[in-house]
Amino acid sequence: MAETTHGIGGLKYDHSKRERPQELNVFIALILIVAVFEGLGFWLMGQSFLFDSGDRFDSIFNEARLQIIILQVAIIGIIAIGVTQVILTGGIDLSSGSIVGAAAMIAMSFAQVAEVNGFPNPKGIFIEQGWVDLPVIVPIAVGLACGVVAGGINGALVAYTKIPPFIATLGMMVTARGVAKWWSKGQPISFPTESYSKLGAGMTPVVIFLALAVLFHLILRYTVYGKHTYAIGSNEAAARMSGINVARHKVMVYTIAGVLASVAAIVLSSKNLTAQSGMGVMYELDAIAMAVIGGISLQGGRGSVIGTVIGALIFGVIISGFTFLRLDAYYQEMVKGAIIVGAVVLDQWRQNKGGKT
Amino acid sequence: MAETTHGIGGLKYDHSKRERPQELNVFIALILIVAVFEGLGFWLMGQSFLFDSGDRFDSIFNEARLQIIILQVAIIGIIAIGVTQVILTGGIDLSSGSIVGAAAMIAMSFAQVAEVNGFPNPKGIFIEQGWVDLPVIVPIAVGLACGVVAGGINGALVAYTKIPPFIATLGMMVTARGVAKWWSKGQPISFPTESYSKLGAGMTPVVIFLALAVLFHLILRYTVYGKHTYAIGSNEAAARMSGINVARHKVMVYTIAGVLASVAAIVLSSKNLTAQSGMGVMYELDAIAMAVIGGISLQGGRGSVIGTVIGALIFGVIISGFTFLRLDAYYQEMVKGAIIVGAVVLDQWRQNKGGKT
Amino acid sequence: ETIGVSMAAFDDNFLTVLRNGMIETADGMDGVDIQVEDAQNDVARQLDQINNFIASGVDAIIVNAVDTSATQAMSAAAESAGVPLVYVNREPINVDELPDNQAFVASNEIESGTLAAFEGCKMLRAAGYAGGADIYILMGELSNQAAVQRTKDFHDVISMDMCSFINIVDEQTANWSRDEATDLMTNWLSSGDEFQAVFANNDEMAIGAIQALKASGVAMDDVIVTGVDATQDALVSMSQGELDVTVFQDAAGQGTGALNAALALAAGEEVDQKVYIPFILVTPDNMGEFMGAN
Amino acid sequence: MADIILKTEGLTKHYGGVHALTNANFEIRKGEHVAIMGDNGAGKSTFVRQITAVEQRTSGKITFDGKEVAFEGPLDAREAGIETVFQTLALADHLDVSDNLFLGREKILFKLGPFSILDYKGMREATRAALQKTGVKIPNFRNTIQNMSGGQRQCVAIARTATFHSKLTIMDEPTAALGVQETAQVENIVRTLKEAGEPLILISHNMRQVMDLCDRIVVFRRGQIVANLKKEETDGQDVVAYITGAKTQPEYAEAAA
Amino acid sequence: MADIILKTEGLTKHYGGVHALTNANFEIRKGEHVAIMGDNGAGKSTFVRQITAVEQRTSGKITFDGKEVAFEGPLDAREAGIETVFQTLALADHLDVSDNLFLGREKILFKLGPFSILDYKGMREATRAALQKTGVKIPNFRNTIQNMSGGQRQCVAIARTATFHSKLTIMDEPTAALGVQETAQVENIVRTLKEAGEPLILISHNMRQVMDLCDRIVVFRRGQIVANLKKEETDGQDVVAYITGAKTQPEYAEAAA
Ligand SMILES: Nc1ncnc2c1ncn2[C@@H]1O[C@H](COP(=O)(O)OP(=O)(O)OP(=O)(O)O)[C@@H](O)[C@H]1O
Ligand SMILES: Nc1ncnc2c1ncn2[C@@H]1O[C@H](COP(=O)(O)OP(=O)(O)OP(=O)(O)O)[C@@H](O)[C@H]1O
Ligand SMILES: OC[C@H]1O[C@@H](O)[C@H](O)[C@@H](O)[C@H]1O
Ligand SMILES: [Mg+2]
Ligand SMILES: [Mg+2]
Repeated sequence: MAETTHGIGGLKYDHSKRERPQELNVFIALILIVAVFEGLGFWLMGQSFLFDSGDRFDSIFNEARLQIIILQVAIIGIIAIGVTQVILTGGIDLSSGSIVGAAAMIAMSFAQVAEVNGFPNPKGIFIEQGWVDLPVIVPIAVGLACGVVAGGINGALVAYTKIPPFIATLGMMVTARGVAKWWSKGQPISFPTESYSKLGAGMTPVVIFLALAVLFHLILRYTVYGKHTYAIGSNEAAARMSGINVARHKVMVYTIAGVLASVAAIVLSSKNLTAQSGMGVMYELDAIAMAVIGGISLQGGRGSVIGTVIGALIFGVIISGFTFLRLDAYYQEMVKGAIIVGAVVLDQWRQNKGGKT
Repeated sequence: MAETTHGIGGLKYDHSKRERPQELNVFIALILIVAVFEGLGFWLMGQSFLFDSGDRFDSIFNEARLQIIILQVAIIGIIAIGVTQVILTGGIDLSSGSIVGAAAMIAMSFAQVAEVNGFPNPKGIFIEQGWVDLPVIVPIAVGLACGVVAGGINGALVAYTKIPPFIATLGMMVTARGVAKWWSKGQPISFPTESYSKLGAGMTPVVIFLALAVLFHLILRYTVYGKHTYAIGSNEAAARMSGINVARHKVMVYTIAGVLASVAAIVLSSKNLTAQSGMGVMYELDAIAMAVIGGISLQGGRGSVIGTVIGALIFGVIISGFTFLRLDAYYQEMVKGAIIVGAVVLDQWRQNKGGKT
Repeated sequence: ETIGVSMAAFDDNFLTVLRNGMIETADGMDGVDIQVEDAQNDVARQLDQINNFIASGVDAIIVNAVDTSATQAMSAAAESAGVPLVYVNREPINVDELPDNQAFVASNEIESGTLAAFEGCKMLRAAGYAGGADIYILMGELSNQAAVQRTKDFHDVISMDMCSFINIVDEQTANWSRDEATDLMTNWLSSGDEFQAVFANNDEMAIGAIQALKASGVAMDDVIVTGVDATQDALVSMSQGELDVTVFQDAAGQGTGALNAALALAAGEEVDQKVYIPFILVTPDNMGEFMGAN
Repeated sequence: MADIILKTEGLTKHYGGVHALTNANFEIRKGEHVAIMGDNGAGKSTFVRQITAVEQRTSGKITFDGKEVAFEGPLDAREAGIETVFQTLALADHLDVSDNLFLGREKILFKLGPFSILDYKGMREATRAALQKTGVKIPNFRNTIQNMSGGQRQCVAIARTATFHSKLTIMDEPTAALGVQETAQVENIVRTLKEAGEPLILISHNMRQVMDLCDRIVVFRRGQIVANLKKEETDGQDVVAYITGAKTQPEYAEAAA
Repeated sequence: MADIILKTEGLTKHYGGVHALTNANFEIRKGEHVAIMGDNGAGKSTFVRQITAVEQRTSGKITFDGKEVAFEGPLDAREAGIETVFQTLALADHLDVSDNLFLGREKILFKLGPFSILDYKGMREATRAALQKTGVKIPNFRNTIQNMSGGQRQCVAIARTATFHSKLTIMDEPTAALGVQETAQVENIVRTLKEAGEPLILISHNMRQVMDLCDRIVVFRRGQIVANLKKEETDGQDVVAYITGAKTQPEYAEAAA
């Protein structure tokens, strides 16, 4: 037993019994879930979940499955990175899904081609104004601006009017969805330029997701912004008394979350080659669930982006696993609810066990 | 200045400057919103919002409007009474809308008539089993049982596994919606017995809503159950150390919320003479918004059912007001979001002003 | 054979009939396995479901598109994986450029709204309102193309000379829902304005309006109500003299047709790449034919 | 030994790698008042939390009132007869004084299970009497706890404990935030308990107070008990020597090595 | 009078109907150490919260360092040079000691606006030094505040204040939860401030401490100042008489009527 007395004087402290990092627990949950699907796969389908059983791929893995597992959560994952930060401050963001809808509609309307098959773009929004075939930077800038505005309003409401984030962002959820429907009177917007189409093509969403995850992981860990985010979530009054400009910081955090939602909107509309006013409905709940499954405490102050990424992967595995097992769609939802709960319970349980010795 | 020293020894205490009860602030917000619609009505429509301008009624009021204002929020209002209690304990319930869906489907399938227009009920679920034309107590009991089960599971998860209520009830939200879709494979269930049809007919939903509101107002105020609900929301650790059985109490609160959601389901399906698996989508958010607009603190421990009733009325006024002004559907949502936020901001602001002197 | 099916939504009445028709047909066939997924009205989820089907190695895919403008990406995904694809019920935007092993069995939404509104217009004339009639329009979910299209159809009909006597008092959304339509109608009634007809984007909302009208004591003979879908509830309502017009779309027929096309493509056979299933106008005169259909 | 009300044997608590409490053997007789002293972080509150089952102990045995006990939570401990003033006070911020005083054992007008009707009037009167004992000044009697000063809160917590009879009372630094007068009042309450023969464990950093009120002093250091001193056989300087580590009683020498 | 660092005139705070602080006229010179004493609920912490702008005052005037000030919040007060140990400590529970010590004024490796890179190593070393001064024992240095004992927390809060130079230091009952040794250490810190000529307002219920450390004692009663006593001209009993209301200085007689 490696017992040692540490710190300044004081009690015995046994290094070997340090608490396991939260993320490890979540990771173990992920592995467990994969193992279950792998087992069920052999038992029920006579087929491997993650490995190449039909010899369809060059490697030993079912590459198509590995790709779709992460691809299908990459976009909500991008949102979850922002939501993670909001939750870390002790807040919540219910508006992300609607921001996706609004930003997708608006960005896409600046990304349209003039002609489709030689005819004028049948879905063209700004054909009359001649705002077609614009350089890709225009829709990107417009889309991000939507995120800045919506997120900024969220932040300002939370920071300056002191209303609960739940309500501020619920209001934005309703309003932004209204904007999405109003923008083109409910008509979907399609036929983007080739350069815009590339933003969400193939595995690009995954690359963007992971790059943003790494970036924000580093920011939260090593910068003043990160430290203050945790401090506010841990004890807002203390943060204020310590001289942190809490209001300004919150505006920043909600704005970043808004921007990440609009990044998701751009990638999503590009991936689907269309924008639709119903896009992103309920994404906020999935994003929050990913964060919480990943160990972010809804009280604020605890968790990390790595956890959120693992939380997203758990979602991806579940969705793919269900299709793989050909689980009836009716049962999918019922079971999905149970798994969300189960993953968090498992995590909670491992944590308690770790804490107790 | 009526200054008096109160309590046991101590400071000067000025009775006249006591804090205004929260509910009064919310009520003022309600009046303000009505006044705005009244004003806009005269200005834009040349018509009164609440008063009888066309001489169509016996009283000075537009009775039809007064009725619909409360009728259209009565059902979500019933849910909000339960949600209020959950929020008072510091929790949240995202599952109410889905419980409505599941309970409506299940209850309605036990409330069907054998024959429609002389033909066997085309939507009959239990025709083969002969479970048709059952006494109304059967679907009511079955419906309430759904609420007990779903709410009980919510409560048990929150109380015993210690996972955040947001996640426990999010899981139930997904699962119960799955149950609603699976129950009749997505088929709507229609043609209820006459006795069942009466449960939601005319102004019955309003009567049920108000009766439940009064009942739970009294319970929260004058019983041990109520005191413990507030205590848990105020400081859960303290409640536990004071010897309150926090876990058992939470199970009770979530179960009551589940039951109230299933009451809403019965009334709703009766009112519409049909049950559909998509019923109740997003009701949870409206119910939460009603409670918060009514002054229930999302931190727990503060607020009352009276506030929630006023919050519901604010919703009702907004919806009716929009239709009255013939506001374009596209703008309705945008404005609705803003009004939700505005009502809470107003309330917050009045409260601060009151507290400051 | 394994067929993967992605439906736009499970809690949609009409699509449920279509889906169940398809499942029944498949159950009756030997060696056909179908796996039906619920896209929950999310375009992105639908695309992911298609990719999941591909990862699981299905033999063909059937898609009931959430958003008919989002079909390009789906066609591309299936094509590059070499999996046959059939669109059902909603016409894909890339219908003219479908690859060889893709097809569609769908209906043209322009018909549904037009048939209903035009019949409503004729009935109003017949009732002697050619000098002017006031109507309300109940719209479906504003993010849904059927709603947007049908509303547009209504407007197009009303802008025709023959129907230009019709004046729209107000149009609002009730999100396809009977409950919301009931409340909305009651709100309209509370303002006391006279009107002669209600045009609804679907039957559920039409029934909601009827329930509100009945509750406030309006005689159903005095108001013309139109819907779309020809659901059981709607036909019963029509038989009771409440609903005046609806439009039938052969749900089960579409489902079966799509399944057959998918199986044929999976077997490498040639199929018709475009199959249009027409809408049929339903009035009290011919409603008997549709009982028990949808 | 029937007159031992509480006894712990080998009581131990680890938080992850932190050995907050190691092998504590402690006993207190009926009617006896025992003080626990020790530096900050010495494990005093941890000891209290194990006895009252606010946390579950890592190992060790607890005997209360003659029976070995394994309380599931503070509710059990209280029902068994242990009243505690916790260092963190355990008050519900949004409730008023009388609500807090009676939290978990409300006076009832009419029994109806969980929906029993509260006897507000009875509770309010009892509260007034209880507070008078502590001598605290509270300007607005219906004020919620969140609006009270640190000392006012502490008095509410103490009044709560003193209002109900118990087999053992534990107070964790009850006068830390109190003013001169209020401290005197609370010390009076403690003397009343002594006269009534009710046993007490008092955690305090105040040497004068401990010497005034207690029969015996147990010293904690670095998570371990290092001394057990009769009041008559020790004095302030001696106790400080044990606290700081200058001295250790021979019977505890091994532990503190 | 250029050597007055802080002066309040008619400072008043009402909470709804509660007159927590009425018409407080107070001043402190550079280098001076002033104690504030008074019963629980007398308004001492309220006084501190008005000066540091944690709350906005109802009325009155505050002059700091020669200028009339109207701080918007505690950030302003700190930037103007007032360091405070609040009674409620103001620590972030999920952060560790060094994070808390430097909260709001982190050491920076590389400046990038809000995204400036933290100098963890530098902060950790400085923390070790600062804690040594308070003499507190903390077994695991990376432990988060939530896992610390009451006294450990208080030491972290004090270390924070003592680490940064300031024009005025305010401590609200800093040693309330501290053990014998830790109290002695904190009193040493206060003496160091005195030697360095830094002024201090010390709120304490501990008469010995106040007499040891301060030049002057201001007594609060029922929200009002009732006495302003030079240490040399008073003694413990005298102060207690003012606290309890047995005595009131003639110049404050009207106020306390
Ligand atoms: N949950 C926890 N996790 C890790 N360490 C903990 C936890 N709770 C307490 N500790 C540590 O255990 C030790 C004992 O703490 P305890 O609160 O018992 O001290 P104490 O003697 O009551 O001190 P004080 O006089 O300051 O109140 C401290 O070093 C503290 O940091
Ligand atoms: N937010 C508030 N609302 C209403 N009353 C308040 C509020 N804050 C403080 N008070 C009251 O003001 C009075 C003064 O409180 P304060 O905290 O200043 O006392 P104190 O002198 O610091 O006491 P202690 O020595 O116990 O810390 C108390 O009676 C308290 O109940
Ligand atoms: O997408 C939802 C809608 O789909 C339509 O086809 C149907 O007619 C409507 O009733 C509604 O269900
Ligand atoms: Mg302690
Ligand atoms: Mg104080």
